[in-house]
Amino acid sequence: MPTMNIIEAVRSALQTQMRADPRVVVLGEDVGKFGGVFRATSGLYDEFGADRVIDTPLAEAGIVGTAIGMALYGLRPVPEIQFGDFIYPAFDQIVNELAKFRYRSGGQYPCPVVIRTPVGGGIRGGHYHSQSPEALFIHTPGLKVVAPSNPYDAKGLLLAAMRQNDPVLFMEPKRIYRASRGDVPAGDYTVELGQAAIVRPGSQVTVVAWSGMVEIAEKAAALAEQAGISVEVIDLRTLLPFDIDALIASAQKTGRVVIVHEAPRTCGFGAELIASIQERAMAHLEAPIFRVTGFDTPFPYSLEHEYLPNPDRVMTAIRQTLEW
Amino acid sequence: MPTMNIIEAVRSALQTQMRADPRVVVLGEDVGKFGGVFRATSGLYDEFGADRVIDTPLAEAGIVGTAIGMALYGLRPVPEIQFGDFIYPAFDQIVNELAKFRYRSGGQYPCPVVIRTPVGGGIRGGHYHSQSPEALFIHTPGLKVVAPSNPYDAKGLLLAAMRQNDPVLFMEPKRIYRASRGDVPAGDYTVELGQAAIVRPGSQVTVVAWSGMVEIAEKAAALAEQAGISVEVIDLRTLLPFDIDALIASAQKTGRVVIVHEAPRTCGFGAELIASIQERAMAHLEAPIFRVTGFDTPFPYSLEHEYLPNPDRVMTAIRQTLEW
Amino acid sequence: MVAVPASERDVRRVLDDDGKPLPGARVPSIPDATLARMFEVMLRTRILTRVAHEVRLGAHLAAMGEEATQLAVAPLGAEDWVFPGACDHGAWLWRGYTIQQFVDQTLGNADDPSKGRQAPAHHAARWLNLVSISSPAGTQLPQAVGAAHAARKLARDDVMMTLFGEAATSTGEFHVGMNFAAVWKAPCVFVCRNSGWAGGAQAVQTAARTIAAKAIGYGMPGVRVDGNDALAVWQVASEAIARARAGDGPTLIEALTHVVFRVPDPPEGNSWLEMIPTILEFREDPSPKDPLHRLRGYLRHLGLWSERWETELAERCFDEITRAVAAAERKPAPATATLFDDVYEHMPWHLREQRAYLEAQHAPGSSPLQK
Amino acid sequence: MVAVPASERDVRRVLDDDGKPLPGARVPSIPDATLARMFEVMLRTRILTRVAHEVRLGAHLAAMGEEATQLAVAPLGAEDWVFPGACDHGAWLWRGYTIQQFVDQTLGNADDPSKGRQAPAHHAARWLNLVSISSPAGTQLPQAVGAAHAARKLARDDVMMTLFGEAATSTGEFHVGMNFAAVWKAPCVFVCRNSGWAGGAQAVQTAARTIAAKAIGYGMPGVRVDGNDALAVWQVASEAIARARAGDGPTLIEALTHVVFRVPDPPEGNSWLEMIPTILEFREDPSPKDPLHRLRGYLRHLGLWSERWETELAERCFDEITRAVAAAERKPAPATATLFDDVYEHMPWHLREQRAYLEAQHAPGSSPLQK
Ligand SMILES: Cc1ncc(C[n+]2csc(CCOP(=O)(O)OP(=O)(O)O)c2C)c(N)n1
Ligand SMILES: Cc1ncc(C[n+]2csc(CCOP(=O)(O)OP(=O)(O)O)c2C)c(N)n1
Ligand SMILES: [Mg+2]
Ligand SMILES: [Mg+2]
Repeated sequence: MPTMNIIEAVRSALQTQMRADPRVVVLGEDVGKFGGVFRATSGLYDEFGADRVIDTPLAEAGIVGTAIGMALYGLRPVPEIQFGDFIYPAFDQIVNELAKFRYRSGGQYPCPVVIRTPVGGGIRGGHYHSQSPEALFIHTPGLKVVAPSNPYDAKGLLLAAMRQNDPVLFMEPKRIYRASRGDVPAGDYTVELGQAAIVRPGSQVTVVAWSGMVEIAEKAAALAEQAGISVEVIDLRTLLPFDIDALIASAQKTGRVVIVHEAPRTCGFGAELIASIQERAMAHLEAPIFRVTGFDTPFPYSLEHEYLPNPDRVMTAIRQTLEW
Repeated sequence: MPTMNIIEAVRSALQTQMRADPRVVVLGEDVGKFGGVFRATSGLYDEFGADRVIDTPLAEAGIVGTAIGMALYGLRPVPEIQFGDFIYPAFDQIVNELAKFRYRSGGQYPCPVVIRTPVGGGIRGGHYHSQSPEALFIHTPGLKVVAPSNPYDAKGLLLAAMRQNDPVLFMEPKRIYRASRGDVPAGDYTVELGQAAIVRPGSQVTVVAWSGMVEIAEKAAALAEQAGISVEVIDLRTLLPFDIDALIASAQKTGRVVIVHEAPRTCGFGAELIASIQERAMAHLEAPIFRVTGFDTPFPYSLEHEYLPNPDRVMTAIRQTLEW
Repeated sequence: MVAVPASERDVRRVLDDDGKPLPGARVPSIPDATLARMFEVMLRTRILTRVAHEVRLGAHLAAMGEEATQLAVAPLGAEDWVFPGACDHGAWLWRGYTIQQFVDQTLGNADDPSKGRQAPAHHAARWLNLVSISSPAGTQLPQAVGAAHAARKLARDDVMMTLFGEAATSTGEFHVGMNFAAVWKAPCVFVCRNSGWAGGAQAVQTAARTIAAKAIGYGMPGVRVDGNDALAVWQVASEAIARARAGDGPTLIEALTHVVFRVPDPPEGNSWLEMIPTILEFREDPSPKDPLHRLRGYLRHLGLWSERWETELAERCFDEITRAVAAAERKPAPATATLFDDVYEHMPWHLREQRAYLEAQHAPGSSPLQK
Repeated sequence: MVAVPASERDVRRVLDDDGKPLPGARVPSIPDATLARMFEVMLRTRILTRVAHEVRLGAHLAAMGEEATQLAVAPLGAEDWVFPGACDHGAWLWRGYTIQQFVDQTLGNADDPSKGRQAPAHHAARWLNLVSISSPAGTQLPQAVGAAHAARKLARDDVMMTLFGEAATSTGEFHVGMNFAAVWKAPCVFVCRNSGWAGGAQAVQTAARTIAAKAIGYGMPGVRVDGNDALAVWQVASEAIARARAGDGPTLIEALTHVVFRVPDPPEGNSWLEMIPTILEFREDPSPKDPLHRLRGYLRHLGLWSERWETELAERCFDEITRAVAAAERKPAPATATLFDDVYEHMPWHLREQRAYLEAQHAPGSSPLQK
């Protein structure tokens, strides 16, 4: 089986699906000849031509707005937004249009658009190349939100996303775009949306993470092991709809849960997970559910490593929940 | 003391502050001669003229973007967005610009803009005249979010918002714009930001609400009283930063909490309140914290009263937390 | 290659104020039956808009007077798509959306093709290639462009048309839609109804002398047309559609319309059935710009019109509305459980859970007070 | 009243390729000292941009060649405000932002006027009326318009200027900014650097023949200028500033620039101090469009230039950069606790709590493993 990094896995998914389904088109700023700012679409222009790998002017509202029209008409567009931080000019098209088309038309107009965008910090990108805006979209009924943490899932989830009929926001962890490598089948496979993965089984504390934070959670779990603590790490993979069964099963088993995310704490997705878990598993909880998150500041530049959750902080929270 | 409804109270706050501070200007679609779609600015044009009550073309990004420039230069703009549902074209200006100006410039460029917008459903407005998007802005560091539930608070909070130096999203409960009436001082006063109000003291269950849902919470509390249950109702008033002390004090007293909001449940602000309360008051909680919220669908039309939280549903949750 | 009118006064007209062809005007050759149908749809649109206005449902008054402009869709084929604005009722009626469907949507009952999901005037008809409407101004423009580009990518020769008011030209969506269309040479026709009226007020939207001039900045032809002149609208729309279909790219049409009835807002609580008879007298626009007056004149000129024919059309329309409203009011609201349908293709767990909760709340004896 | 160039070829020039005044050109009268300072700032901008590029910090290569265009700010007064794009370093240097401040910001150390909050090239200097830069393209346009409108409301005669690349004209923000400016007749000058280059690629941004033509759609004058000709830029900017100051409203300036150095991206990990000496040889642009070459020619023509003077300027600049980098590298990063400052004027409880948490995490002996 070939080894790929996340960029290669994404590209392989796009290529696989473009070969399988002539309705799939890719569009965005510089996705064509240039191959995309992170090279995720490199090679696609040569293989599929300008008709299916479409450069656009600089306008995210135009990218998503036209993708909606393409989907209504029968294509399967996969727009790229260069950075998650630049998705806001398209916010109205995503939240008021894309997410609501099926519902508002009584099911007449499904709108299968898969928006790909890199998210997360740690690349010295400052405010505008580092944000993790998942919570905004998880709060938007009608969207699905997917956030892989590794190459295998990136390819399998992207293929699954492109084959179902609802709009998806597909967030890619840019800090580990190249650093995360693993075995990825060259051919076709999917990873079902809505299913979490237990990336490390354990018995005493559950740590829930996604995207770039799964790696941090795993490192913390390894630290914990050295300290004799057995930690279960759940990679949520799909954030909306999220895998409530996996969460509840683990919470009931361990009774102690820590959530890790990069986005600011207040009203982040961690809050929803806490709310959902305590509603259903309160009787099993031995301690409050703690969060290790980005702080409630704009994403900083010089102090980004002070800002970002790290294994030490997760370990502190693990201890806190055990000592509570 | 005169009696006012919420529209009149908002207008009175604007007029009071425009008289007190020549830097205050109002801008938006039809806020001038026409007096605003809900008449909140009616009369201001006649009193303060076109220089301070400024009609704009139809473009929310322009309204907020120019308001930012006005604030940087030294004015105190109070833009109106006709409906909260139409705020998304300005999302980038709010989230990436307004909220970050002070921080990104190292404190050099404060940006005191108070954005007023009506929110909430129940007026047969369908998807685009009913939304409650507070969670999106509470998740945005750098903003403050205020959501009054009655005329007295509307005027006092708006005056306070216009006198501090951070950007504020001021959300007005449109369903009860006219229905909610009360005594409001004609003159000057403020209601401090960040302070909740206990609108009904009680001992057995805490119900937390804001904006149009405070009325529902109070009705539920009245129902509960008939059933012999003592409910404390907290009107949060400021959603960011929210009054954690008031919440924790009440949760510790009652041990049982219900949160009510109109916005969709998943990743709504209710989740944050649950997360924050259980982190700090877990030992006092006798039951999970339940939510009574809008559903995770786009805001509907024909079935809006099925969608909206009502006193019965709150009462069910109150019972549930007591019986848990 | 970019054509724009030389001056503000360069406005395409075919008919004079009374519907006679202007001297020297090229008159489009439209079959008699089509002309008659245009008049009928314009009349029905007028009546429907007015009645809906009087009961405060689903139409702003501003749309009255725009009936000829809405028929910019008339020269399209059935395979072509339309992305309408919020009050282009004529476009719907022209394409075969029925008065019953109109009323069912307005009342949001179980027979509404959109299942009661949206506020009045926000129709959707996939079977007619009429795209679901939203309220935020201008959002349909880039969508129409995307569909147009898709048609070309799929080697079909369908054309997309989108309609919008002049205030929508102030939005960012107008800009990105126009720009993408021109860069992609998308087969898309942009129809701006310029009434000088935006919502409840007459806000200044632009300092440009014309809306059509905006086309220049995109490298797209822009044309101005008298929006009260159904033949002129037909003509410029036909030309733009032909250009688009031939692969020559998009066109911006600025149709000058006017606001017909300066009547006050009706009181709340008017009922459909009461209002219908009282509307008859308002049918006529007092201004010489009335698009119905002009087309009537032209039909008369061709010998296609009679008083009696129009009276019959109007009466049939009132009759249809009366029957539609009576039927619609007997129809139930959509079932409560349908609240959760169509958010996704397949209902995820959290919506199933919420549906179960709602059903339990509505179950008899479920009131928490009775426990 | 709307003036736009008659054709693409209608581009304002004052100097020929070698810096001699073109026959018949009106030459703006600029004091000798100002001309010398313009050359100095352009040279320093070139060097700084190039060095920063070689160490992969804070500049894209695309900005090299745009030095004369960035000096569109030169005719402004100190009270006027500038809303720059992301790589208008010349505008900063012209107004008095120092190389030390530039380097401190680039490295994000404790002396950065913005406290290390933003990525390189995202400066802010309130004391110079230079507004904080963000990355999202075009957002500064409506902001500049708002400030301009505010100046008029406050009866001050300050003018706002905003700079941006041609790709930014594709954004919705460009549209709403231009439109509000024209409707309000705001004293705002829009300077578009049209390099045909957007980020790493040459995407087609528009089908219009010129960017200046976009002004027509807003009812605003648009002018084209050779962006490599510092005198022509000065001239059109002066005219636009004068118009704005006189209350005659905004202007769109399209400055045609070009991308100077087609050198490959440098490897990661180049260090400032190593790179500085090796840059000297790249100072010159091989193309006849080089704005430095042209202004040098003009200065020589006036007897204001000598080889030695320029060498001294360049050496002084390298020297300053060297010292600034050496000093900057010795400066500490901003203190950890400052992470939480300036989110709000007064720190709310949740940020105080988070700051305390972070300080506890960083306290000696706080590692969770040691417990
Ligand atoms: C983005 C957005 N902001 C505000 C509104 C509120 N609004 C509804 S209609 C209207 C005026 C529209 O005028 P125009 O585009 O000329 O259309 P017309 O009413 O003339 O058909 C406004 C501002 C809206 N629909 N969308
Ligand atoms: C809204 C937005 N989307 C995407 C980007 C990513 N991006 C950075 S620079 C750039 C190209 C900008 O080109 P241009 O405006 O011509 O400026 P230049 O680089 O030539 O100065 C892009 C697309 C951005 N900055 N903002
Ligand atoms: Mg209009
Ligand atoms: Mg450029």
